[in-house]
Amino acid sequence: MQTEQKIELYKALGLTDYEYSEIKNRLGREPNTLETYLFSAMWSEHCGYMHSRKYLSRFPSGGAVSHGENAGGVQVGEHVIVFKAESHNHPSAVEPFQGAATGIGGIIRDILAIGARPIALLDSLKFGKITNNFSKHIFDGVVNGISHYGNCIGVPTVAGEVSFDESYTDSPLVNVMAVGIVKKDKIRSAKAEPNKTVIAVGSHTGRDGIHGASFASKELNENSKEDRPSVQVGDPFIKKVLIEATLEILELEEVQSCQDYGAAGLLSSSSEMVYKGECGLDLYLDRVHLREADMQPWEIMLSESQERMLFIVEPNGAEKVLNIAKKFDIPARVIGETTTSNKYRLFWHGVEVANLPPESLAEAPKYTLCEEEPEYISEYKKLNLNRTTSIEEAVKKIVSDPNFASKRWVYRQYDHTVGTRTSLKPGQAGAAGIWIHEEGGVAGLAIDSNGRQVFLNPYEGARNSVWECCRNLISSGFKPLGVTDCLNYGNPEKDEVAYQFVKSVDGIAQACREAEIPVVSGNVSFYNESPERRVFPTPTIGMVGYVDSPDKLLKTAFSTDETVILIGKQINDDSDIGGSLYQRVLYDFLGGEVDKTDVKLEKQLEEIIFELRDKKLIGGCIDVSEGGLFGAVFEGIKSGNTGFKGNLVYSNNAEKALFGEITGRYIISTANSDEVTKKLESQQIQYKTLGLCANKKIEFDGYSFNTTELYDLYDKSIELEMGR
Amino acid sequence: MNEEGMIKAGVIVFPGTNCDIDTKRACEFFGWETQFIWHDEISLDKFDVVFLPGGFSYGDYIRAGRLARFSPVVMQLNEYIKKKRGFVVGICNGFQILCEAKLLPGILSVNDNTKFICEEVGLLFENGHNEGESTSIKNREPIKGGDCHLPIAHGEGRYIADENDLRKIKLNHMAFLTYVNNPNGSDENIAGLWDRENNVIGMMPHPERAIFSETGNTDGRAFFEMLESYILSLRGEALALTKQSKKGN
Amino acid sequence: MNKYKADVIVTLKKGVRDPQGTAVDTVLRRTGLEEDSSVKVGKYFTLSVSGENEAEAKEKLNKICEDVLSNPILESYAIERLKEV
Amino acid sequence: MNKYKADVIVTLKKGVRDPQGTAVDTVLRRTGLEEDSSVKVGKYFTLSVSGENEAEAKEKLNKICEDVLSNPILESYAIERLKEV
Ligand SMILES: Nc1ncnc2c1ncn2[C@@H]1O[C@H](COP(=O)(O)OP(=O)(O)O)[C@@H](O)[C@H]1O
Ligand SMILES: [Mg+2]
Repeated sequence: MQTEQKIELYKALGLTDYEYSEIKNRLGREPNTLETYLFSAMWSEHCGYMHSRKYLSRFPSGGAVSHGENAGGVQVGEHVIVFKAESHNHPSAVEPFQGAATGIGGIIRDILAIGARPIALLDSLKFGKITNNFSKHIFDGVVNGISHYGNCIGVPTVAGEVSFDESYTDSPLVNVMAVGIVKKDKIRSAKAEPNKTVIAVGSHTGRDGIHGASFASKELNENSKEDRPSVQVGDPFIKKVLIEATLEILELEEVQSCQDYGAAGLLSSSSEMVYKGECGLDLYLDRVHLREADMQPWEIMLSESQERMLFIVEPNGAEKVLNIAKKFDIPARVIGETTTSNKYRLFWHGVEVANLPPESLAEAPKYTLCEEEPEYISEYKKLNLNRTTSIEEAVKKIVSDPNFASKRWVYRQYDHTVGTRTSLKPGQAGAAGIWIHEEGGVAGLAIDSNGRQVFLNPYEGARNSVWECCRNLISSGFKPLGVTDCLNYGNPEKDEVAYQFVKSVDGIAQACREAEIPVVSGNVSFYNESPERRVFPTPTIGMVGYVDSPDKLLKTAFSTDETVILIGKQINDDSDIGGSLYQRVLYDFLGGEVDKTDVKLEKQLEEIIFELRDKKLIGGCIDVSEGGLFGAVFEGIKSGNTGFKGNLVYSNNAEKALFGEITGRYIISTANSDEVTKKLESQQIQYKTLGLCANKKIEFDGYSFNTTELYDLYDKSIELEMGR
Repeated sequence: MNEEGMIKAGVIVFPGTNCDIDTKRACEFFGWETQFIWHDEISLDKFDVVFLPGGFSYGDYIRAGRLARFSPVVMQLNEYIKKKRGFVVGICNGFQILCEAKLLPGILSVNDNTKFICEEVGLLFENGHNEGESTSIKNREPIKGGDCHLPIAHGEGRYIADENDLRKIKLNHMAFLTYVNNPNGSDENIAGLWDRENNVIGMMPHPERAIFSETGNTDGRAFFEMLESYILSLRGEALALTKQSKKGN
Repeated sequence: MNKYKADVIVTLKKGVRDPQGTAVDTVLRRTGLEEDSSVKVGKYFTLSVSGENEAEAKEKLNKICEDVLSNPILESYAIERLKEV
Repeated sequence: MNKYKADVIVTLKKGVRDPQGTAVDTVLRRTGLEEDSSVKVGKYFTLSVSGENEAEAKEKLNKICEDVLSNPILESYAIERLKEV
């Protein structure tokens, strides 16, 4: 009877037979009920990274904060810019407002745990078609949730991306990235040392977000009559206070390390700390401050209640920590101590209820994934697009497509100026600029992804995503320094997804090596699929760059009378343009081969852009991405509120020439075209003079558009769908 | 300016305030000696100007500014104002608190579009005086409409007042800051109020975010410069007053 | 001292514009759920207070409503279901 | 078609964290207005719907409550004072 129940339990909690026998092997005994809960949480994909860990080690490491910490960072003078991206896809699909809000809360805690003050947020959002009512509801709720939480804690949301595609209808993606700053010598490690006091600071622990576990327990435990919601509810007000309290606590010499409560709450934060520190821990669960008195040990361990931090402190510093918490009116309790025992032990009213080696929890099994190329890859490659639309119609459809159109409706809801650091605001440049006044320069922040390209060619598509993000930074004047990623895929147990994942990891790793930038942090989200639909494999790339002076920033805006020049590759009849947005928008078509990044060219382009910038020869600058050549010129002149007269069609297929997407292209505007072209020629860099900025009209190759009409379509498209 | 002559600014910090650091940095840009005041403190006398900065005091739960007005320091503001010790400036959430505490007339409610709005807006900035008021700073030209752009960032910024209050506002030239293109549905385009009698100022836009050229906008300097000259003239008046009363003795 | 529990409803005064209500109206119309819903949005609280008797509790509640839960310029409140617990 | 009017009260389910309520509790305690108020904050709507009869109106209201006015995962709702107007 006993064993039968236990079998039921581990299965209900999502552990496989193999995993359960592995647990028994490691312990040399059967785990008790509580321990089974603990393993089920730590050995879940979310905490254990079982399907991905093996592959993530392929990323080039580096940066100023080592791997294994809560977030990574790059050094700028005496400071480190710390950053990390994270997904909150599944919670946002269920409760978009709280899901997105607590996503922000979670990523902020990671930055805070290093000891850094959070200074910026970015978001990468993917939804089903905007015309779909369900997608609209999720979109509205997610933006509202980010706005509510980010604005309240006073961290500006300065950049992001939003796309709409059918593939994300059932599984919207909500990826957020946080950036913080800390003096290098103030960085705190997440490693615990023995014989220290463990203090829990922050909100009361409640029954929020006890994921699979609570679900399983419903079937098992007849006593649980109430249907308890597993959605976490955030409190940005308490978070803001917790940020200030944490930064003050971390100023104390006696504080040795700090960890945030992420997925699997107290369990993962405490066990990882002692695992990394190679020591032991005794936790007294009855001392944890609870929101509901009747909570059980497993609930206390697995609760994902928001706004909590864990501190490891010299015993004589505990009082100081408690006093700071008191000043801020935040509950805090001493809940245990670290030991030299290498045992992770839990006590409940004086009784030992769990006793495990920390590494047994922390080192979840690593799985090897199938890497065989799925059939769809070669099939899609062969597909050809044979239809065309009138250019007039195509242009209007592209500028009003919500993927291309202005995202003002979104970023107007985000406080993007709080903190008085925002040097480049949303809509002004390819990347956001955050003034690092401590060092005198500006950090560039960008986040980018391209699910369509990665779907068609996981390796090259992912590699392109990294380079695209680099171009976002470079076109704004920043030198790329480091990468964070958020890898969103379907079910990795399916071969097709496994292939997409492994190949795109390789693509990212390769691109980072080529660009000589480390991957300092990241996050993986699997199972983004429903029986009907699976998301495009979507690795989101977050990047941080730097420039030493605000005078060296570049903006998108082109000005009247400036010459518009394309620098880099040109589309011809043979160019691979698979995954281009226009094909999807105009024809619902996805197929063909994606273009491959030419590393040598990219580096040349970076150099020349910076050289032209330093010589003050650039008016506006933009990299060519979604929307192609036309899209880039349009954004440049729209941003500068001017017009354009010239030529854009340089191949037989006008649509392809105008909207096709390939790598390695920038467009600049300049008041000194002679000097610029001389420079480009002397360095043998491909370029093409496209035309001139002129008022009121957009005229190219015999086509003519009224700017007022197009600008209006571009500005109002999302607003019209969503309401003011 | 010598140490003593330095303007002393206090920046009140409530739980949930998030523009405290920005406001302090702005004050320091003008060379003011600036200190944070934790909301539990009650001594304000040493400050020439007390800021209630932006943010979400007490999460702005129930209504923006409603819960913060019970903080000891807000209770103390009445005293500070009565004594005419100096200026009280509420920015964004600070403006909301001042209205909730009835230190300024009217109230701020949810934006017309029900959404948070963050953007730069054009403003009319009137450095006017009551007729007949002795104007010690005549040399300061008011910045004319549209010239002044400041960031706004609020969800509850729609200014509402009843007819009586609106009449009073007009009569006393209180609406020193008005929107060129009303973003939130405020009555009479009101973006900021100035109770000249009591030296209380409240405004939704954020001048403290528009000080440094590194962030692309320095229009907020005009507000701080104006404040500085008023503080100095208030000091002059106070000085004259003490001299007079000494003479009287 | 006894403990009393009550519900408080806070609504916008007549004549005050209700953008949140209008926003819900728009959603209901857009989704085809209702053409003409005239939604008004208010707040709902449950809370408990201590007091010697019901009158005292009521007085305390009135103060809490006026000072904290509503703003008299904009909103009116009603105390309902006051009872000892 | 007749027109019906109703009030809707939306409250958080048991066990769901109520940050607003907690903040009000803190303020009431600090100001000495009430030591232990256990405030819960909900939403209150009045709205009207059209329908052939009360049952139809009720059904419509239920749908509106579930889809728009509340999130069934976190909140429960109650329809009150439903009547023809
Ligand atoms: N979800 C978002 N949050 C904040 N800003 C956003 C978001 N989506 C887009 N933006 C901003 O809107 C501007 C245009 O976005 P997008 O069209 O995706 O840029 P690009 O095409 O240059 O990559 C950028 O400044 C971007 O940071
Ligand atoms: Mg774009």
